[in-house]
Amino acid sequence: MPKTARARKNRQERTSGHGRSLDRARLLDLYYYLMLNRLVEERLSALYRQGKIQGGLYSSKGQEGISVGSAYALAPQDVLAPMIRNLGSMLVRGVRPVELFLQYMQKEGSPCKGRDTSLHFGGIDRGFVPPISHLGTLIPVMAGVALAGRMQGKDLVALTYIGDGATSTGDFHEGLGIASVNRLPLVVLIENNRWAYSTPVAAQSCLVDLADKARAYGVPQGVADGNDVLAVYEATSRAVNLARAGKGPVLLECKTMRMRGHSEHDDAWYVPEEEHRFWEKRDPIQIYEKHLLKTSVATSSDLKKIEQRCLSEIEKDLSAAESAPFPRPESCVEDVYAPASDDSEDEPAQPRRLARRS
Amino acid sequence: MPKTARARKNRQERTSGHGRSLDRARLLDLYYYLMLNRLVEERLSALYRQGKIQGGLYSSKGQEGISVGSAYALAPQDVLAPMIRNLGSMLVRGVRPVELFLQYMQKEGSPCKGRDTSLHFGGIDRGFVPPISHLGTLIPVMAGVALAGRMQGKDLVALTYIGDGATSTGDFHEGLGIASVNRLPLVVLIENNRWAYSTPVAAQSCLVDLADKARAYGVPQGVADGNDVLAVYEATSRAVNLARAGKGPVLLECKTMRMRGHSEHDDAWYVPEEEHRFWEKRDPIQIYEKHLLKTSVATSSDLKKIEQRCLSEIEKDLSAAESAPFPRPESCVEDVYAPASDDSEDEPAQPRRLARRS
Amino acid sequence: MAEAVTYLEAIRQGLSEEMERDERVFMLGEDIGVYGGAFKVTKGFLERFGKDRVIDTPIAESGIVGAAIGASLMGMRPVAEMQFIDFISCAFNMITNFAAKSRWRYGAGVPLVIRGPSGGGVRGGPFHSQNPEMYYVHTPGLKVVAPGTTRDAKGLIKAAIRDEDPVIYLEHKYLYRLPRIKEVLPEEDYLVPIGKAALKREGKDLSLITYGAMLLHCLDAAEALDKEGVSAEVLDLRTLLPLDADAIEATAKKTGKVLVVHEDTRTGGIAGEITALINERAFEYLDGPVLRVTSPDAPVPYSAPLEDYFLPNAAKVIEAARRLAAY
Amino acid sequence: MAEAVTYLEAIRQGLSEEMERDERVFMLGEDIGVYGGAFKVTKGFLERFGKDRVIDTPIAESGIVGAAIGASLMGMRPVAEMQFIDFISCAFNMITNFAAKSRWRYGAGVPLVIRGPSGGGVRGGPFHSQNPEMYYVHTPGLKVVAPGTTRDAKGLIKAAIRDEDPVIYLEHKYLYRLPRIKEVLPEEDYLVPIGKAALKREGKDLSLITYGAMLLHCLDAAEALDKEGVSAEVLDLRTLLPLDADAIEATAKKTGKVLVVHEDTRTGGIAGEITALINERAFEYLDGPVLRVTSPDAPVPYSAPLEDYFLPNAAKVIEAARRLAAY
Ligand SMILES: Cc1ncc(C[n+]2csc(CCOP(=O)(O)OP(=O)(O)O)c2C)c(N)n1
Ligand SMILES: Cc1ncc(C[n+]2csc(CCOP(=O)(O)OP(=O)(O)O)c2C)c(N)n1
Ligand SMILES: [Mg+2]
Ligand SMILES: [Mg+2]
Repeated sequence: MPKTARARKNRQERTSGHGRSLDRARLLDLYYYLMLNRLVEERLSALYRQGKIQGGLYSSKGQEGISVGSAYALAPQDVLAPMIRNLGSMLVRGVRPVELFLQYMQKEGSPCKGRDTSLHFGGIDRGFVPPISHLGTLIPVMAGVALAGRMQGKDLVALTYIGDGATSTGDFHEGLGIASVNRLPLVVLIENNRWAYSTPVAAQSCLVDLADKARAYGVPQGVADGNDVLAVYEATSRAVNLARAGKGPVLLECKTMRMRGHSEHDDAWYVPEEEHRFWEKRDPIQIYEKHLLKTSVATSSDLKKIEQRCLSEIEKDLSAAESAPFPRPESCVEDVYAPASDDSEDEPAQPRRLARRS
Repeated sequence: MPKTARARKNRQERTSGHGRSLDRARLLDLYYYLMLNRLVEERLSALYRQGKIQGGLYSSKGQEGISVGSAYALAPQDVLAPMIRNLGSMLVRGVRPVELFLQYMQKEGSPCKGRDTSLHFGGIDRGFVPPISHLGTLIPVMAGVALAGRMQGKDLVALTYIGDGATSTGDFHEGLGIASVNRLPLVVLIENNRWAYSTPVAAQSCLVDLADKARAYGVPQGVADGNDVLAVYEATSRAVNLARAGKGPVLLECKTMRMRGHSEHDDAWYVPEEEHRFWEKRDPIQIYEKHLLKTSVATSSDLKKIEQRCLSEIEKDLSAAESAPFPRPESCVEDVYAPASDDSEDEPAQPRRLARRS
Repeated sequence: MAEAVTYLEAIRQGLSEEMERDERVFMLGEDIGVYGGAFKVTKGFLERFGKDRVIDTPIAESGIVGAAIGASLMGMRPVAEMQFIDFISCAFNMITNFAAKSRWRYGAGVPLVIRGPSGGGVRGGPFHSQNPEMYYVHTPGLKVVAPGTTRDAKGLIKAAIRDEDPVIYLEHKYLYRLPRIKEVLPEEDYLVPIGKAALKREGKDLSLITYGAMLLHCLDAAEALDKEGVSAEVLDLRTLLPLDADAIEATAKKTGKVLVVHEDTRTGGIAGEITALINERAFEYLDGPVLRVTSPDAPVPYSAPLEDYFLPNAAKVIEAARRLAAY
Repeated sequence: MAEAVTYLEAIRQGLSEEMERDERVFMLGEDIGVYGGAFKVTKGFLERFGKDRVIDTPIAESGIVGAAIGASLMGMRPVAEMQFIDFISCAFNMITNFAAKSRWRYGAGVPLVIRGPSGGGVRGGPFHSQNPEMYYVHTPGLKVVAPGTTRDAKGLIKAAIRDEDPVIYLEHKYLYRLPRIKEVLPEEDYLVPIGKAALKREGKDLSLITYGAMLLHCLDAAEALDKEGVSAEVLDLRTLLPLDADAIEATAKKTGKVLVVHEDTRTGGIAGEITALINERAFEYLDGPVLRVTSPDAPVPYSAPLEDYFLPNAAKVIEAARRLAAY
């Protein structure tokens, strides 16, 4: 059958990136987002240590190439659902550091008014759907986004991420099942960072490549080097194109390593030193820096300038966030329901047509 | 990796049964159970039409070979969890027609005291675990049975069934995930009867062989002709042996066809006539009859005798059930909890050791 | 002139009128398309609205509700059917954590409807007779409706589809084709507002507060009590979340004696919440304790004599009402 | 002599003592083995009891509970950990339909314990602060316990493991390491019976009925009220299902004024059920309405000022108690 055939075709293909399709400006753009991702998170953990941030703080150190490379491969109309380690994806989609600082410092002006934690904010209007903590739930939800996009005649692709561990959830299976029989334009990117909290992937699944889970649905799959931002960009572009062409859903596994603990409180003592050392040498930012210099797309001073720009943006945004007020206490009980005025009784019975893109 | 290798090995193998391993007595035993399964169900639908049975009544017509052949492949210590179309499995495990009549006629003496419906009765003491209506739930539960059996040093295998439709449930995925990383002695038999209520398997999954779902877990799989009781017996024996040898869980797909509606009220108008006609020629009982005659294991009068025996057993059991009283109304609120005497307060604090089979 | 229709037909009319009116409305569920649904509620919809708007899904309730949530976030108005409402338990997490909390969390409303056949009385046994309302009534961000009449069934499904928040719509399968409750429905497009109870019978001695299939039994009981000289008022909640606290307060203050009747099991049932509201708002007006007639704390049994014993009925309501009246 | 231990240490002791005593007891959950659990409740268990009895599972709550059910049917005594109790919602169907109903359906008891950190006060936000008790209190066949003291934490986990029915054990993460509630525990093997409330403070003017982390606030409130000349009695429910209706009735009859305090949200919270029980059993004894202090009907907010506003505390209890006392 064609689908399985296609799955086989895509099966072994390991992508290594060259970025031929990207001009200099965009190549440097990628570097900017990688660096901003890294530096914002470093600042967030500093704030955590200072006690200015409470609760869970999840680092994507070592995985920035996946967030940035994949989000960069999307078209403007596409919808992205980040997980808690996809701060970089949100930056690419236009989130500014100030929002992240406000959010983590639980301030009034934060995107979710101080109500929810970490990266749990956003909205379709900005091109993304935020997660809830319950892992796996985004797969069916993004299948629904893809379904609606098709009904509305938008030719959008829905992209979401899932950890190696979360591929064990029932929702992963139910979501891919529904997406596969409806051939929905959905790309599910498995961020295999070898660990689910303290649980190694071998205790999570008997598979070597989690991308093989695609074989249960007869859908295309791919495997990419998650520490090579260009490889991720290209693999995602291919997956997105397949999905847009009605050959989806597509399962793309990006192999990487979680370089810090599960969250700030966790020093990851359970991770073997050799494993950590091995991956330290494969830092996605250093790898990409070398590539930019080797291909003389940029000089080290170009790159320093970008780093400086990130740092100053962070300073500016952080002080803005620090001086921002906390939310009104009583505001926490607002917005549980739509304001009565929006309610059915008042809605006119006029026929509603779908707004289709011409 | 070995597991995937094994999965590949088992992958294409289509079993066709010869029953060489079975002596005459056991071959006729199989015929008896097939016939009893068919005739009990025919009687149940007659009772339904007479209004003596209310609620759901699910026929396994055309699928008897799967229930009987698979249950017959188990060792006494193995645990079986039937689904609602596995009446034949329960007969093989010792359930008598009278219990089924009492159960469906909601009588006092019914195995579940008239509280629950259809085949929702049984117990570990009798070697099986009954389902709840919520599809998929038996997969994790039977994984737990297999896990406990291993802890207790029993070398048992847990076998359960799941429909083509129910393989879409999240519990199917979560159960196989836990079973696979723990290498549990579990056999999951997918009873692919081409339909889930009115939904054809093509609307349920993009796969040609649902056994391919094993590839998502790196576990062995097999495919067998579900209308050939000996093929089912042999495929199940192989799967059970693999599982017992610690190479499980095993996913075994048996291809068949649901020859009646989803339940008695459904005339299955949505099933194409040709499809129905094609499968009518493949009735598992007729196929097996031919085999027994051709191999001169039995004469047609031998088989007639067996059929007569089934009919008289059914008559006897049915009249017993019909004359049985209905349950005491107030009994429906009993047994929600264990009697207080069993409760913690009274339980001695003596150390408890696991009863292991020597 | 128009003829009387069944409760089930009223739901079907409401659904199809909203699909006609609003292209954003679509349906998804198991066997709802080709087959028209296990109870035939969506019979003919596939032919009428096409397979893009009447979607047969795999067996995956959490996936179905998740997909409905995603489509809703995109501006659609999904209506998800649970083949039996008992299976909504498989989507519990999606409903209570994703759908219910999105608006509060970051301002994204999730208008969608989850509907399905609930309740007992048809020998369905423990997994085809459930009344899951309280699991959702206890979840802020959701709305829960449970019509007890044909007119309300249509008006509430239309209101639910137009609502800006997620609504659990509980249709009682015992009422689906009950001849007794057939009604001639208004010609025009009408809604029954969510959050408003309805006084289905005026009385002065005591109040029966109920909903769903129990409404019939309460009306029968009120009729019988009347002959005994006890004038019972019957308040049909219709919406369980948000509760119409004003209507509950009003009837409690009027009669001073309240009996809550629900088919759902007793402990943690909605009678408790209503009793608390009355305590807070009308304590001084009470001439007797707020009593309740409910199913006992057990699963719903299959066998006829058991289920008949298990479910509340007019006789049980009358008996309790007499005790209360005599108080 | 023995030293005072934390609430968390008491749970750990209870778990390991039962594992020592009974080989049928084993644990399964996410990160409970090598890591010792997200809150370190099972720290050292893997080394002590081996990997066959301390099982790290994939991320699959429904699978975990399902496997626990199967093992229980085989005669084992599984204890399943939810990393945060918020994730129990993913196992809702397994718990309420498979575990809760098996004994009633065909006589197969399913003794197992599902435990995990519940409650707010630690800036966990809407998905790491939930109080899911009512979803299970409304499910016949389950038992639900929620210890508020260190002594009860140990006695109840041991009783839960020895119970013949499925028990949801809610451990409040705010209490885990709270120095204030450290206690010296009895040397001997003791149980706290499931289904029995405890009078944690005697009083005569009014009764505070509560459980879990709210117990502390109620005791503080009672202390303060005492200085105002209001003598408040504090009843700690400890078990939420089955409720100790006799103890509730007794305190209601004794003081005639009851204030129910729970951290769970208001509508459909257990205060309603308690109010109904008091109405049925002690109506004539009431000198005022049964009032409630609870969290408002919203998810649990993350930001400090929001969560502080959201959660009940001594001040709110005192304010409501004054109103009730003045009644
Ligand atoms: C349904 C559910 N169960 C448990 C958790 C608790 N939890 C949060 S993150 C995590 C590990 C996730 O691992 P993985 O999916 O690999 O993502 P990663 O953290 O590695 O990015 C767990 C168990 C959860 N959030 N949701
Ligand atoms: C979780 C859940 N969802 C929906 C149903 C309703 N239902 C009962 S049987 C059935 C079809 C099952 O099809 P399949 O799994 O192929 O088994 P078959 O009936 O063909 O033996 C459905 C949808 C259910 N029982 N459980
Ligand atoms: Mg991971
Ligand atoms: Mg089928």
